[in-house]
Amino acid sequence: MDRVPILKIGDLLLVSIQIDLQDQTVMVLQEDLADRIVKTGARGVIIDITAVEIVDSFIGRMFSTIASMSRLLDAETVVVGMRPAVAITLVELGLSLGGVRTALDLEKGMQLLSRTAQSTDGS
Amino acid sequence: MDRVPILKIGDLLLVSIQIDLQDQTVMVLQEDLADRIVKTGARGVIIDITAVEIVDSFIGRMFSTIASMSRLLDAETVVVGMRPAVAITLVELGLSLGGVRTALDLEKGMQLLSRTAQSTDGS
Amino acid sequence: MTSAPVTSNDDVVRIRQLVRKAAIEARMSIVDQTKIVTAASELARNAFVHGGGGTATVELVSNAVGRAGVRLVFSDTGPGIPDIPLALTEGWTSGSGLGLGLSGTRRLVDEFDLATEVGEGTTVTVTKWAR
Amino acid sequence: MTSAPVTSNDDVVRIRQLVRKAAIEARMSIVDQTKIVTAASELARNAFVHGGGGTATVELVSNAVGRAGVRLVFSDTGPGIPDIPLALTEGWTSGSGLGLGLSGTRRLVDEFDLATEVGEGTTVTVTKWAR
Ligand SMILES: Nc1ncnc2c1ncn2[C@@H]1O[C@H](COP(=O)(O)OP(=O)(O)O)[C@@H](O)[C@H]1O
Ligand SMILES: Nc1ncnc2c1ncn2[C@@H]1O[C@H](COP(=O)(O)OP(=O)(O)O)[C@@H](O)[C@H]1O
Repeated sequence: MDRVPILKIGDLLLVSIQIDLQDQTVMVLQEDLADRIVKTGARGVIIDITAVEIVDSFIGRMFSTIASMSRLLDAETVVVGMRPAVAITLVELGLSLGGVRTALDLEKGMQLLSRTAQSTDGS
Repeated sequence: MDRVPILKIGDLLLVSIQIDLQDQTVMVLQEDLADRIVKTGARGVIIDITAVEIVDSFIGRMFSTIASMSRLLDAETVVVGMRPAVAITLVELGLSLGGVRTALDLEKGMQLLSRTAQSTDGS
Repeated sequence: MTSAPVTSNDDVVRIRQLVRKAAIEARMSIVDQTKIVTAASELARNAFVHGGGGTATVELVSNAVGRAGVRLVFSDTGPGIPDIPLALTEGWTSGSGLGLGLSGTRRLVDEFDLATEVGEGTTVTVTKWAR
Repeated sequence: MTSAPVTSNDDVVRIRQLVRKAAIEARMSIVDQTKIVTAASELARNAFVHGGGGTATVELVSNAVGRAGVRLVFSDTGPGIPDIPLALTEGWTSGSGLGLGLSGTRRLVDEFDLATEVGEGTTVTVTKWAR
């Protein structure tokens, strides 16, 4: 089984999914990420799915789970780079990913998280 | 098959439906729109149905699909210009268009979207 | 009385236009025109998608007291509907629709009749009266 | 026609790749490719998780008017599905899934057929046509 690497950039964690995800990989990624948020005190998680060709209900649920879990650990999650065909397919599948924030690309995702961090810091 | 044009105005996309929509046109419009949101980084989509004389369940579902899909791509959708007779008919048909924002006309729709953009910008 | 084939998505659009014309001739209000045209759109799509294609007839009618109306008949020789109450249930679909076509149409018209035989086909007849 | 086992999570990934290849050969649009691969992923997982493993076949087909398409068959000899309408209900799961696999897949394809017998197994056949 492949493992998805988690990169630390400042106080953000970046997960860039470059492989065809199997269910076990998804489960392990969620656990790894929870560990890393706690260990690093990261304030944000960016999941980059630019390279992801399909999101089925199992993978889609991962985004919601990661978003909820990181919120509990005081970090915000944003999913970036969703392909247009993936977005349409998710909607037809019936998965709306409520509670998951999205941005068009990595840059916009980082902006979103830094704004959120500022406003919750009250600074 | 006719194709519905998509206009870019600032960071908004405007879809003005001027033809009697057939099902294929609807499917293609959804896909075109997803592509354009990603290509342009648009933050909002306005669907102008001032000229639309009937909305049946297939067309009504398009509004919901576009709204959900654009949310996944980080854009807000608003449907403007619904005729009173269309609104009444939709309700009797059993279609409530939950999750679809509406405004009376183009101007009000643009105001609605610019307010939303500001508040998510935190500015 | 006008008849038209329902064998493509294009035909669905054409039938909406025929029904609009009839509804105007029957002097229906804008709301009633919208309702009968919307009903026609649902039933035409059903005849095409579920019934594998068929024909539509659009007829101007008048009742005993001279009230004008529009009667629509959609006939196909498709698979028929095995469970009518189920098909009329709001939200139920055997395919990928919203399951609002039959239940919704019924609310949009004044008279609604569904005749179907498994393996033979389906005929839906609806009438709406001008007020 | 290609057949492949569905007896592990890895197989699910492999089947997605097989289906992608077939969808490209059928000259489907990117959106349609994405839809059929997503459907395959859901059905393969079901055959593995609920059906205890089975086989998948991926076939290029063409219809009467020469339109190309992809047909997928997922067969398992698992417990079968006692209540089909329930299993097809959006959001219903007997396990810990989201209950979107069957209902969602149905919307993603053009033809959907579910044959199942309690104690015998389940076969799901879906077809999607290139436009
Ligand atoms: N003309 C028809 N021939 C066969 N089956 C039909 C026909 N019209 C409707 N049905 C059946 O009734 C169901 C409900 O129809 P409807 O309420 O129009 O919803 P939808 O078309 O969205 O499925 C359909 O899914 C189909 O199984
Ligand atoms: N191949 C199968 N064998 C037995 N039961 C199945 C099979 N596929 C689906 N089911 C049943 O149908 C239910 C709904 O399936 P689905 O919509 O894919 O959702 P999920 O897999 O998330 O539960 C499953 O929970 C299971 O009970």
